[in-house]
Amino acid sequence: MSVTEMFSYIQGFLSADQDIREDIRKVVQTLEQTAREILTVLQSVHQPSGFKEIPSKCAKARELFCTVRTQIAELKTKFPMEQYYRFHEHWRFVLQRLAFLAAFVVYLESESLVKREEVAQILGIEVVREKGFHLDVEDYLAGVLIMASELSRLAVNSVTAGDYNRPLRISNFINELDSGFRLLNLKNDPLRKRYDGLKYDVKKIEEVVYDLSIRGLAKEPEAAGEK
Amino acid sequence: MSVTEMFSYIQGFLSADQDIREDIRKVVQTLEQTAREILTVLQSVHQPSGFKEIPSKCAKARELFCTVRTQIAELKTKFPMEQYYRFHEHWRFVLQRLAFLAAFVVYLESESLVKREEVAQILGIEVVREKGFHLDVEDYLAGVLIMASELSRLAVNSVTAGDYNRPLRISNFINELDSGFRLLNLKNDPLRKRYDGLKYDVKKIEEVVYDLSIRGLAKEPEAAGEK
Amino acid sequence: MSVTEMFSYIQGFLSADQDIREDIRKVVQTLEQTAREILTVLQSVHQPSGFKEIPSKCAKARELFCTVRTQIAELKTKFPMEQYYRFHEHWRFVLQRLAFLAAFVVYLESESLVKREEVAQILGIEVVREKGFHLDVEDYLAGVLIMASELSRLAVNSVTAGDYNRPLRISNFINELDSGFRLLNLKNDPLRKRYDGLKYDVKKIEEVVYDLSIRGLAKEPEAAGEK
Amino acid sequence: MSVTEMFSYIQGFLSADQDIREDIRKVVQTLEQTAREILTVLQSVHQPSGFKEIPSKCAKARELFCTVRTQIAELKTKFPMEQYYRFHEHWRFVLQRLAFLAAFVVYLESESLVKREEVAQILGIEVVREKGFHLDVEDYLAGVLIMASELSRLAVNSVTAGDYNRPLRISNFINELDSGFRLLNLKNDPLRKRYDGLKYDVKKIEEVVYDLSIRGLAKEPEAAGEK
Amino acid sequence: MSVTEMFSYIQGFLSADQDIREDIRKVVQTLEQTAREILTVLQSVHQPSGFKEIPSKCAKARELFCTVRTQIAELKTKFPMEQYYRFHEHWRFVLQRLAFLAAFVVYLESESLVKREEVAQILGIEVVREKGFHLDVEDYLAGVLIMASELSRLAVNSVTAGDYNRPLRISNFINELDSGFRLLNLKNDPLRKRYDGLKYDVKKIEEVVYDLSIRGLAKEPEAAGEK
Amino acid sequence: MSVTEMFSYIQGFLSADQDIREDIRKVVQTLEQTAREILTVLQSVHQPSGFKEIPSKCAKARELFCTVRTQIAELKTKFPMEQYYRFHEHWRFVLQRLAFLAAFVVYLESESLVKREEVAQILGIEVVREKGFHLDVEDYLAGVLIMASELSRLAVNSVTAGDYNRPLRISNFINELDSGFRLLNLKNDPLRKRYDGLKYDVKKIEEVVYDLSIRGLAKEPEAAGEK
Amino acid sequence: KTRRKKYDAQDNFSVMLKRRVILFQQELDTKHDKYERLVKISRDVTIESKRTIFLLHRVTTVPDAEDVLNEADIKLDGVRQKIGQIAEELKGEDIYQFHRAFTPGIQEYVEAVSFLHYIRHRCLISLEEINARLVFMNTEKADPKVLTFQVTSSDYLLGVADLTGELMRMCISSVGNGDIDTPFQLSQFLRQIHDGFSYIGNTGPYEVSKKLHTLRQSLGKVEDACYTLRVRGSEIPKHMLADVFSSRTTLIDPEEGVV
Amino acid sequence: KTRRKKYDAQDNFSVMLKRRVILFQQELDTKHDKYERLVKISRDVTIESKRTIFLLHRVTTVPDAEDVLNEADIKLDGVRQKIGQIAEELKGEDIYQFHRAFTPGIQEYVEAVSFLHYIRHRCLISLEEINARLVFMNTEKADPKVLTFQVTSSDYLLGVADLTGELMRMCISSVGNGDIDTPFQLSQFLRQIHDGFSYIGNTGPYEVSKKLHTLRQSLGKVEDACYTLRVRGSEIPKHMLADVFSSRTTLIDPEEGVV
Ligand SMILES: [Mn+2]
Ligand SMILES: [Mn+2]
Repeated sequence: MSVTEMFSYIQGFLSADQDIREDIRKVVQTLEQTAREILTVLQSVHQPSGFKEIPSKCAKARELFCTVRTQIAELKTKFPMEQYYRFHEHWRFVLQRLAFLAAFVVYLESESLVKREEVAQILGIEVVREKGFHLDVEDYLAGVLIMASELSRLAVNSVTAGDYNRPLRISNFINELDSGFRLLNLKNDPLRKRYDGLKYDVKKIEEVVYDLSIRGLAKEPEAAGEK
Repeated sequence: MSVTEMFSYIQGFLSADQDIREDIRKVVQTLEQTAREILTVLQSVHQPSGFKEIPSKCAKARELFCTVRTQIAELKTKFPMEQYYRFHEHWRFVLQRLAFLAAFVVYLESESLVKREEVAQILGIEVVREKGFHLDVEDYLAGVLIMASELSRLAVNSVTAGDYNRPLRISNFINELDSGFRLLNLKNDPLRKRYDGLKYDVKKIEEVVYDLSIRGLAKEPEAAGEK
Repeated sequence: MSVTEMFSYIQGFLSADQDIREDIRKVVQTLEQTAREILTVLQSVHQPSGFKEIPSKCAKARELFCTVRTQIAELKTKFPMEQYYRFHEHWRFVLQRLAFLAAFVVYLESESLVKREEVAQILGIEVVREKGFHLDVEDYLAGVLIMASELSRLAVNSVTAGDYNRPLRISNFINELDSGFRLLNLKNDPLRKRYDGLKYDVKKIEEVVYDLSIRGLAKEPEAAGEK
Repeated sequence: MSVTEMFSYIQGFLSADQDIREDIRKVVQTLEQTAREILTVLQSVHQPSGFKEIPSKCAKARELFCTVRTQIAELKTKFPMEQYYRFHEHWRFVLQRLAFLAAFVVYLESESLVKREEVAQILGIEVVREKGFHLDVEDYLAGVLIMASELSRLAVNSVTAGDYNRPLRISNFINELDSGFRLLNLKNDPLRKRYDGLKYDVKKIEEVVYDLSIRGLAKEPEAAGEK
Repeated sequence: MSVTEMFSYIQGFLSADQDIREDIRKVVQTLEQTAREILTVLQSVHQPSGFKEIPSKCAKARELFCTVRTQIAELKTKFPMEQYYRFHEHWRFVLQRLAFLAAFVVYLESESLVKREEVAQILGIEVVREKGFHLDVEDYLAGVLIMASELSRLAVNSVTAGDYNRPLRISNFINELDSGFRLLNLKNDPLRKRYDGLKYDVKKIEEVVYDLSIRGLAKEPEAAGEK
Repeated sequence: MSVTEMFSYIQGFLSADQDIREDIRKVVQTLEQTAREILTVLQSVHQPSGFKEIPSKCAKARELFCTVRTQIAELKTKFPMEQYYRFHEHWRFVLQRLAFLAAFVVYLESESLVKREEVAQILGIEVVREKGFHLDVEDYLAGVLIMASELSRLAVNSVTAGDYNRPLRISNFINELDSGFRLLNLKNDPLRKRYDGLKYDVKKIEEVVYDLSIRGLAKEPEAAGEK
Repeated sequence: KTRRKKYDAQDNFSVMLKRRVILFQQELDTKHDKYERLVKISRDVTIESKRTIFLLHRVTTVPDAEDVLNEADIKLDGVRQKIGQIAEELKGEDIYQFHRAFTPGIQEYVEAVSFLHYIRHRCLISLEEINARLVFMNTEKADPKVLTFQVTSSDYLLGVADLTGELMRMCISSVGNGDIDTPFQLSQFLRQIHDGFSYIGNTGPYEVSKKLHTLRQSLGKVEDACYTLRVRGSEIPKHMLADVFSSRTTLIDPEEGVV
Repeated sequence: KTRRKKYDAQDNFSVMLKRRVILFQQELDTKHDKYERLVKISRDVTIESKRTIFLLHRVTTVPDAEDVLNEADIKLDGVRQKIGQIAEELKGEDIYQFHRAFTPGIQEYVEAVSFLHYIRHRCLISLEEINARLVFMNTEKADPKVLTFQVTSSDYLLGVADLTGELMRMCISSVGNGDIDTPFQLSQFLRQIHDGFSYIGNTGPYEVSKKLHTLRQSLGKVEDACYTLRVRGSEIPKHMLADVFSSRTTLIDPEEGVV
């Protein structure tokens, strides 16, 4: 094989790789678009009027997750599954956003912490790497941490909207989350940095609960305690 | 599963990952040590006295590549093979150095361009990703480009050592390499940056040949042309 | 001594240094793990139910400090003591966290400011540098400042838990601390930055006390004044 | 001991520390001044006229090193010797510069690689940490690497000044140095980065030798080879 | 004049400049120390017991301002007066602090806004640049803004101390100040940022007044104006 | 129009913009490919054998410029022509390369400097901005400067190939070019940096001419002018 | 003779080249000079727009807001005249060629004009509305012609992103002035803008993403302010609240109104 | 009645405060406006100085260097007039208060004037010599007064640091023009400046340290050029070399001299 032949052959490899990346980028762009739409839907819960509409907003988001699943299904066809980590960077960001959105929907619906399995199911992907396109632990955790900061905002806006119970429930939830994270031994990586932000969310929510308590507006502390 | 249980479970995942990375790092360190030893052996070809000893130096290097193969075999045992790209960053640097060393040995032995298959064989790894621990095209090309810059140095030192033919042969070789690379459509990545360096090597070698020509020291231009 | 011999000899030095650092890193990781555990124990004081359990939680933390002492004892064996500052960066972070935890335990137990000697004793280390592995003044002060911010959180959560006296006591304590720090002439270093945070803690606690006062919930101001 | 007393006491510590640092800074400034003066003296060897004056310039530099020794002696009095690493950052930079200057003087005088012991002696300090103010291996190596780059400049300017033999001697010297460094296992630290620069110096000098060789100006290649 | 002489000459300038800066730094340090002492004196007004002692505390502070005047007199001797802005950065920070402290003393004494002329007089400096060491408008305004934030804290602590009138008086004062500042067009500079902070102080005080109003505690509004 | 509508409307703009850019990028990629092919064709003139084939190579390149014209025609359809500078960055690089290639072909054919009008014609574009897709002065000049550096390489390789007249002709040409450029006042922009490179090309060619002169190889100077 | 001729040819080349180079130089100089003039006008636009914004912040305290708004209008007329000068410079040019020269000024103008618009109409000014006011009559008497200036969507977005900072300041001031409606209005408006920007996400210009963080912080401050208003207001029935405030106002200034 | 009085007092405070604030505003505006004017003049100084530097680079190729130098002198006279405007603005001011506004222009002027000086006198212009030419006559006819402008030693150093880049360019051009003396002169001069800067080291202004790297690179390029000249010249005896060059010159342009 001459040098020219060899390089032509190699160019084949490189082109194939570039084509895959181009394809992935395009699908990821549509995913980002859908993610932004879901976000817009869910962000309306911060509006005073938005609190009553939580169920309908969640339903709307759930519908959009159908689109997400179709788009991820499309994404899966773009590269051999064993090369997940080769192209991970392309979708890592949007996957964390989607994990956040799934976690947020589940929280709004049931006030519980979404499991990694549930996120995977909502996004139509796997938990176990061997089975196919999956959700990395790190990406799941990043999504959960983004939600925590959204919840601290929600606690504030709940009060503004006149809902004085929600902050207490959020407070319990976030405390549990915090102890959960304290079990983890995180390296000095982006996740660790995000986790450092959690303590500000915890503090913020505690202050909301405080404001309600001192004014006697925290009606059902027992209920909150039971949870 | 309670939140605590969930997080304990997740910690298991994280620890496993950290342990793998620690193991990989250690083996990679031994690989770097061996790569440095091979380099030391091959560096001697730049010495005036080194030209006669090329065959013996190459043989010495070939021996050290046995150690490399053993160490890479060790490396392979440290992680599941489908996760090659997950940990790629850990060994990418040393793998490119080793590809360079393999290419350099082959060039010194036969004045021909090493094939990716040959590099893979010298390092005891695969060419095709599906078959196991393999040599990425990009890493192979990076190795070849490092060699190009070593050859421009060799051209200079050949003249110093009184060998006036070698630069002409190197010049032909590097020109062929340059046209080969011009067939490639490289993105704006590290490889592209390295490739941009190639033109300086080409120019340097052309100037050496010029210096020989103008002084009538380039004896066998026909021979050079034939190749 | 030839150049080669000289460099081989130097490599010995470098390897030794790298080994020491690796050993230190490992022990420091176990220390971080224990510190996180102590934190988890003490965090429960922020829970409404946690106030009654303060003594038992402190006892629990005290037990864990035994582990800390063992681990630090291990750490001490890893390097010659006169080179404390050579490797200081490795444990500085965790040492400040531990100083904070010790200070917090002592505060919870006795509502008094831990002395540097006490922290040293709790951690099983020295105060005076000459005597061995010791606690730098700066690290002690950093620990105290971390505690101050924990106390502002505690003031808030005390109110939520219905304990209206504690914030007043915290307020007195923190004011004393603040005047203490004002005696110090801090340079533009990390400690100074941390100290700048203290004024926010002071202000936050003052606002809690204000909230209690205006509602007539601050029952025993005299008691607070007496302290 | 009241909080106020405690903090007054601590302020004592901090002041003492600040005073020490202030004192160190002042002496270090004088050291930097002397180092710059030595540099100015030695840099004149690059001038065409400078080559004949090398001995006198070296003598001049040697004199200035007396001042250095006095200043370092002064520096030693400013802090307890066991705290060398506590204040290392203050003099690390100038110490590396001085190691470079010492290495350069010794090279100019005898064309040999200065030993760490010699540098220490020229600077009036110790090699072994335990004995007192000493020269860290890393700082010694940094100094040697700075000299390497000065030598590549010297090779160029020797030719300009009409001295065609010096570059060959420099080339041999720098090659030996390069193999020496290849024995070292450097971490990804500042020293490693500096070492990466060495290969450019090697290449530069090889090109100078090449230019001389091809023009038959490299008179005594045998002699050069013998060394 | 040779190049060398020229650089020696310039070096002379630079050394002189450094010496001046060194001298300035030292005096500024003593100023900072005194400023901290004045602050400690005045801080006590935030204590419940502190309100009665305002006059004596102000007297104490006034005394310390004598020291300030001496220190500033010392400072003036350190550099040519026309070059005020050359070294401005060195004392700008402390000068703003001192302007704040002067403004605070004057407010505590008479509940009126200190004039720039008064601050200048208290500090023993000029108002007009041409006359000598002076107080820049920006520095005066910065001092006033720092005081505003101290007053919002004072409003809060007044309530805690049971003084329900003071917050109303502070409110009127700070509202006037705010409408004064509103007339200024500030660039995007530090002063503007500080001025943004004023809005928060106004808001905070408004909230205190509101809290008092709804509880019918804001009894004697006329009194507020009379004072 | 509501805020949401407004943002949807703007989003429309942004999407349209992104689509245009995506389209442009694709056409530009094909242009880059063609440019690389033309370069490969013209590179052969540096080969010893290549000198006789210049006319045929130029013809070959001229053919490939047809493809360029078609591709640029395609490019023109991708965006509104008045917004040339909005998207300029996308094709600036390749346009300069193409201007270089056009200039190089013209030089090889007639040893004359291509006019901006000629480049425009070869590329099938305009000179005047108002008339449509045009060639900026800066891009034309950049192309000419790239050629200058190619000519210095050609001068070197001419000697290797035994053509001792060409360097003299190149020297005259490049000297003219240099004095032309000297009349320009360039800002501190990329063009100025490139123009700095011209000085090195002039220097390099001067050195070749010198080498020929001292060996009496620069035989037929008049011929140089005639061509 | 042949030699002589050769050098004539050579000279021709040289002379022609020089003639061409002088033309290039003119082209380059014209461009640079225009760029420089645009930079200077843009700095003026920035300064005057900033001053207008400062003026507008007074609206929350003065008795007659309309006065301030009219004054701001007049100031912005001046700014528009400056933008007219930019348009004049850009006549017949590809505006993107000089965009970097004037974009800071235009962004600041968008910020000022949208701030004024919000205060007056409580809604977001549209890009069209902004551009509709940037129509100028050419001053040349010989040939009166209409000139327009088009703000780009990216400058519009960047200006609006900065507007949010001013809205936040206005919100905090309002609370300080005892105005309890404006903060809630502002928080809804800011939330809409925030949601708008998050809808656009990273498809917008790069500089927007950098400003998003500040935007989020501003929104947080406004939401916190509303929260505080609500939580404090919760201690007293709504109708009493109004009483408290009206009495507060009376109390501060019964005759002349809030100064 | 009492209330009325109270609010009068309050108003007095308010009115007085406003009067004072308006004074502050004037002070601040005066300062900002001056700053802005200085920035604009400084930009002009920069542009014209850069153009002078470009003009000076022609000196290596034109037949009569003196023409170029005189033209440069005239250009720099224009620049000095601009600096005169700066001096006018700074009359009675503390120049350090506005230093940041005009330092870029002044540095560029130092670069230009020291470049001209080097070409003419082959030595480094001193700070005194520079300042000696920055003496202006006040234009007010009523009160003619002498105005001076003092370049600071740090602006001088920064200008000289940039000068080294131009010297390097000049050196490379000289080699290209077959001039074998200038490069050696330049390399010695550059080495002196380099040694001067390394003597000053980190005691100089912070920006100098940032420029030291470029300076070192320039010196390297000049030293390399001299090296090449020497090593190539080594192949032929010195006296033959002169012959070669004179014949080369003849060969290129026998009648008109180098264009
Ligand atoms: Mn703004
Ligand atoms: Mn310059």
